Amino acid sequence: MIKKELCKILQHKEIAKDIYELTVAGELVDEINEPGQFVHIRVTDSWDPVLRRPISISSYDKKRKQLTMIYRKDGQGTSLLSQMAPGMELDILGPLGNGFPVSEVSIAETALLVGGGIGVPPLYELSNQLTAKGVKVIHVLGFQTESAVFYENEFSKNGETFVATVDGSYGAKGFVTDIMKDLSFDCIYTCGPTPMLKAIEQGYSNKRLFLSLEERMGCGVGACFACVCKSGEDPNGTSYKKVCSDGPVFRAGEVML
Amino acid sequence: MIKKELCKILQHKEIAKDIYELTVAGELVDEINEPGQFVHIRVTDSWDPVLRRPISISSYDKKRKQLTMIYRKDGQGTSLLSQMAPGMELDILGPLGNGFPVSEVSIAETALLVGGGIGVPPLYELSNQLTAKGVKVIHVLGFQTESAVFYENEFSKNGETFVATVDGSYGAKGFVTDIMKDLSFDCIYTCGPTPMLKAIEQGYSNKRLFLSLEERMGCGVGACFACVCKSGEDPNGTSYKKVCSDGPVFRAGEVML
Amino acid sequence: MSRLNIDLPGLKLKNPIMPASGCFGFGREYSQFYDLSTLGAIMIKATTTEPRFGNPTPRVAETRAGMLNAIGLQNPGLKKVMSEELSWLSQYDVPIIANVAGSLEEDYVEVAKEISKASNVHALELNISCPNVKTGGIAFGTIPEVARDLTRKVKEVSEVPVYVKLSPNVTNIVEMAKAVEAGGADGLTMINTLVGMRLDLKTGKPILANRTGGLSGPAVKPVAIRMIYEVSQAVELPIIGMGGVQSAEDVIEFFYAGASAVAVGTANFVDPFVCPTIIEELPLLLEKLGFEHISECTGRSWK
Amino acid sequence: MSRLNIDLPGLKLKNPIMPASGCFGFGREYSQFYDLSTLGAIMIKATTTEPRFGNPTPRVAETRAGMLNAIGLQNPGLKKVMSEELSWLSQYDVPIIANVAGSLEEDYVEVAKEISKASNVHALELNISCPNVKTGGIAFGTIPEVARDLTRKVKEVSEVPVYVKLSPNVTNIVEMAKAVEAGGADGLTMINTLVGMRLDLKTGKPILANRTGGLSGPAVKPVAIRMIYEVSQAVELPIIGMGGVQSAEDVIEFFYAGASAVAVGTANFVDPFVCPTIIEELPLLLEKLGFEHISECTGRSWK
Ligand SMILES: Cc1cc2nc3c(=O)[nH]c(=O)nc-3n(C[C@H](O)[C@H](O)[C@H](O)COP(=O)(O)OP(=O)(O)OC[C@H]3O[C@@H](n4cnc5c(N)ncnc54)[C@H](O)[C@@H]3O)c2cc1C
Ligand SMILES: Cc1cc2nc3c(=O)[nH]c(=O)nc-3n(C[C@H](O)[C@H](O)[C@H](O)COP(=O)(O)OP(=O)(O)OC[C@H]3O[C@@H](n4cnc5c(N)ncnc54)[C@H](O)[C@@H]3O)c2cc1C
Ligand SMILES: Cc1cc2nc3c(=O)[nH]c(=O)nc-3n(C[C@H](O)[C@H](O)[C@H](O)COP(=O)(O)O)c2cc1C
Ligand SMILES: Cc1cc2nc3c(=O)[nH]c(=O)nc-3n(C[C@H](O)[C@H](O)[C@H](O)COP(=O)(O)O)c2cc1C
Ligand code: FES
Ligand code: FES
Repeated sequence: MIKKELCKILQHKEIAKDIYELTVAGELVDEINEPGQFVHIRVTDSWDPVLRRPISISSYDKKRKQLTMIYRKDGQGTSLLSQMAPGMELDILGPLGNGFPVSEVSIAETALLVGGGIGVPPLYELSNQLTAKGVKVIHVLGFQTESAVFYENEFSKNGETFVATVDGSYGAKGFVTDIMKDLSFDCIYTCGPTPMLKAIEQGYSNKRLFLSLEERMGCGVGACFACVCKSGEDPNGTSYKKVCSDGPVFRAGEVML
Repeated sequence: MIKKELCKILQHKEIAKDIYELTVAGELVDEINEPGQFVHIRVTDSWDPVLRRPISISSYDKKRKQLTMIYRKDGQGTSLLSQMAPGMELDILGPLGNGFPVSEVSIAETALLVGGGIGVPPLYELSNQLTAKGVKVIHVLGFQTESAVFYENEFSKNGETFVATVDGSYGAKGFVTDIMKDLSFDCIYTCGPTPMLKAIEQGYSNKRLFLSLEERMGCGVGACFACVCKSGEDPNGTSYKKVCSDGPVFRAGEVML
Repeated sequence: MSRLNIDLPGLKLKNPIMPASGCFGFGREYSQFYDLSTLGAIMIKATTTEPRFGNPTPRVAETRAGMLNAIGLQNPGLKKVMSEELSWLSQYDVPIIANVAGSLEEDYVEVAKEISKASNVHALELNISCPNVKTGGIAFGTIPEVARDLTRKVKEVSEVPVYVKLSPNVTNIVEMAKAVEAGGADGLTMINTLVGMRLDLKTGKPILANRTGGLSGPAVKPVAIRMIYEVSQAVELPIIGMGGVQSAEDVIEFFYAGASAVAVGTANFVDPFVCPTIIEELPLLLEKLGFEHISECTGRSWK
Repeated sequence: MSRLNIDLPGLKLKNPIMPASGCFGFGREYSQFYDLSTLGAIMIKATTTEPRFGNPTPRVAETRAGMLNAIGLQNPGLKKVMSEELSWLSQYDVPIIANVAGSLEEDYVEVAKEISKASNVHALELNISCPNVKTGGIAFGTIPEVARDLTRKVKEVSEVPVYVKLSPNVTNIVEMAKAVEAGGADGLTMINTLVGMRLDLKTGKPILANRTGGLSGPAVKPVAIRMIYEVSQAVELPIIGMGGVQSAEDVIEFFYAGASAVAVGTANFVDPFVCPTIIEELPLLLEKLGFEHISECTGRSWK
């Protein structure tokens, strides 16, 4: 069930340039059922800005009722968010949407987790859960530049972790797809900018592939039709999927990217 | 000269129900030249609300470069203001307008200071300056109810102080004008709701009388013509005074109330 | 004794609060949060004869104290709305106001005729003001004679009272209101969104794929209040007001302006509980302001 | 090399930033804060033939991300504006755009004829869009033929180029723009304020003594951008854009939409230094966005 709750901020810190890690406590953690779900955050009590901000859950702890998010301070909303201090309360709506299906890969198999920039966070809980289950995980993380890199150590604890930066200032120079070419795996889970998702969908049509999408949102719960994609089977028709409530994670081909 | 400055909040506390005392430090204190001037405060970085809020200077200390304001938490703007903590910076435009002329009363004379509700604060600095000069001061302070009373002790240190509450829960029951009837004095300085100012102007046309007005403001500096009153001499004509830059303090008769 | 019940043509409302069309889907999503029977009514998403996918994305953009949308009347079409959505909604004790849209007069007439037969549809809301479709929509909502004739044709076939939703994107809103009154409208709903646009700083291009979109939210409230104030004095029709409503205080302001009920749009996205919260707070606010019943507030600004 | 200089009919601007009419008086107050010669131009307060007191107070009310004003064209009248204000302003190296208002055609013509003779008045801004006066103002700004004819008459007597200030309170802004182009306008300024209203929760009455007022500030920016986008594609005239500008980023957005210069209104009240701050920040922002000159931004959204 989706809850709207004032969650207490437990921890809030900058972990890379303009990248913040935010941990809150709340009952709504009980309702999370998959890695890759997200929450919708109200960043102000006033009406500027009006809309909530969708942020993925990067990890959670059901026992402690805590969840962690990682976000990039970018525009007005995330700048306001970055100013909130531990102890303050944050108006959170969630958990929302459907996440990555952990059950789609079995113990003997290898899962490849591919994240681009601010698409990296939701893969962290997924990596933890796959690892806990006994699946072998390999991570490929792409960033713009060295100062934007985060969580390399955390991922490394679960499995092999490759980092690429667009400008080559850290790890391999280039895109995640350059690194993927040389790896072998059974199943891909990915989240990142649309061009990256498209390249992966085109290059790996033969693999089990799950993609997490971003779209500008209104309600976040399926009511406003802001975040609609065309269905994969019916590209010229009227059938559709909503990123917020049917996604954000879809099986390759399910929606038109 | 009017300055726009980020002033550090030194102290901020609730001194009566919904009445806050706020002390800030800033270079603009140098520019204050009379009790009864005001500042124009931006209460948020966002655009909701858009406009600044005019608040009187209730006292100041040139040596320490500090100024104190007293305001009632009322609507959106003052509610936002009330949430600001010491250490934070406040965007203040000021000092603005012309205050109470201290020179209008001489040492041998008695000045009556009459304040209603949130019109009380600017009289405090005036009381201090008149007292320092050797003028005898009497204060009549009107409030809605007991819980709204503030600064009685502070004023009492300078001179006799009468308090009236509308509901009679503290001091005399009734209006400031009821108390004024029995007092003798040479000059009146007053600030409060317009009906109170009107009653005083009508009842004491024979006295030297200075009134501080309130009007909804835009710019606060004389440019937008939001806060205009008709001139007293020309009630049907086009001549006018601006509360923000010609006032807020006027001599009785100077403007139409 | 309720302070909130309001009777309008076709609508016996237990309270005058309802979600605005397009901001509440067909109710399914918000039924996760609270019992829909709490609501005064529900204005369902615009329905057209055939299913529509609507506009490409991005379909929303944010502005100061407001948002732009260009959904483009996406909906599953008349048949599915009737068979799947309205029948699902019939489990709740809440009157439905069906928002009717189209590209041609015939489309409106067809949808109105059929959808007004649904047992829980107690009124129609004629959407002649959608700014986000190429044909139809706002085109009908800016020319008085066209609006009047369409209203008349729809009235001829509808089995329930017809409310016409006015566009604020006109020089003279009173003239539009009078025209649809002359066409036989039973009530008005206003305002739909103001046409607006936002450009991306980096690309220079519009953020919305549709380029322009409809502005809603607190930013437009002063325009809504002004138009309801003007129209309520000029016509005899009851008005369901909307445009930036976020709180019980806003609801009272719309009543003062001349509304007899109020719809809440954008605010649902910010707080899914906004409608039941307002319904709960209204009696207390009325008490504080000294009103026995909310109907006393209607038109107080000019009465 | 400047990235900011812009040439428009009658106006050689060192930069395209100017305070909007009515939001800067005649400059005296803001000259306390900075050297007015920094500005690209100054649009002075509306001037009428005779002195006007304007409307009773309250004259302003606040709304979400916006404000309403109903000043009512208070000004000291043509003679005093010329003898006291314009002559005082002539100490600064800054072109003045004189905002011309009136109740009758003759009033506009008289003011235009005289004020255009002042040596520092380099252009007129014909205010046919003030929503806060009973006669004149907006009445001229909503009927295309009336606006065209007035423009023509003013052009006949003006010694400097004439810009016409368009009202956003119309169904079809392009039609209005084309009409004043046909009347011989040299440029457009847009938008004036949207008509809005706010009611007091306690009394139920309008907060503004004039009841309705003009909505300005960030809330209206999306409407301004949309209208400039539409008009700039339909006419050949240069546009001075305004409506909610607060920052250098906003200025660029107005240029993208189709403006060639930008005026700042309400933001002056919030930050008296907003104009010089924007002027200072613009070159850096242009650099960041990869433009050599601000003129490259004009109309990028549709070019
Ligand atoms: C399902 C989902 C999960 C996300 N998870 C994360 C995450 O874990 N960490 C993170 O940093 N970011 C995440 N994002 C992107 C994040 O929502 C945007 O970066 C953020 O909303 C930008 O807000 P802003 O106020 O800083 O920017 P502004 O530019 O001021 O935002 C203006 C408007 O555009 C919307 N917007 C801007 N960029 C995006 C975008 N990329 N996607 C969707 N809407 C956008 C905003 O929500 C807002 O409505 C996620 C987005 C979605 C849809
Ligand atoms: C010269 C001057 C000095 C003042 N000094 C003080 C003071 O020392 N202490 C104090 O508590 N108050 C003072 N006020 C009144 C104070 O400015 C208002 O109470 C305050 O602006 C209300 O803001 P809000 O956001 O809480 O209320 P809201 O109702 O949200 O305000 C909405 C709008 O109305 C304006 N407004 C509301 N009430 C008033 C009012 N009474 N006068 C002018 N504008 C108003 C606001 O500025 C704002 O633009 C003074 C006003 C003036 C003009
Ligand atoms: C996302 C969205 C979709 C909308 N869809 C419709 C619609 O299908 N039919 C309609 O008549 N109005 C539609 N509207 C307009 C609203 O019903 C309402 O008139 C407007 O948003 C003003 O109210 P608000 O400010 O409370 O949102 C839509 C508004 C939004 C924000
Ligand atoms: C207080 C005030 C007074 C105004 N007076 C005038 C005026 O005299 N003449 C005019 O053409 N526009 C007038 N305007 C409109 C502005 O010039 C401008 O078009 C409008 O406010 C939009 O810009 P903004 O959002 O930056 O304020 C006035 C606006 C305000 C807020
Ligand atoms: S964001 Fe509203 S339907 Fe997805
Ligand atoms: S507030 Fe602008 S002139 Fe006084």
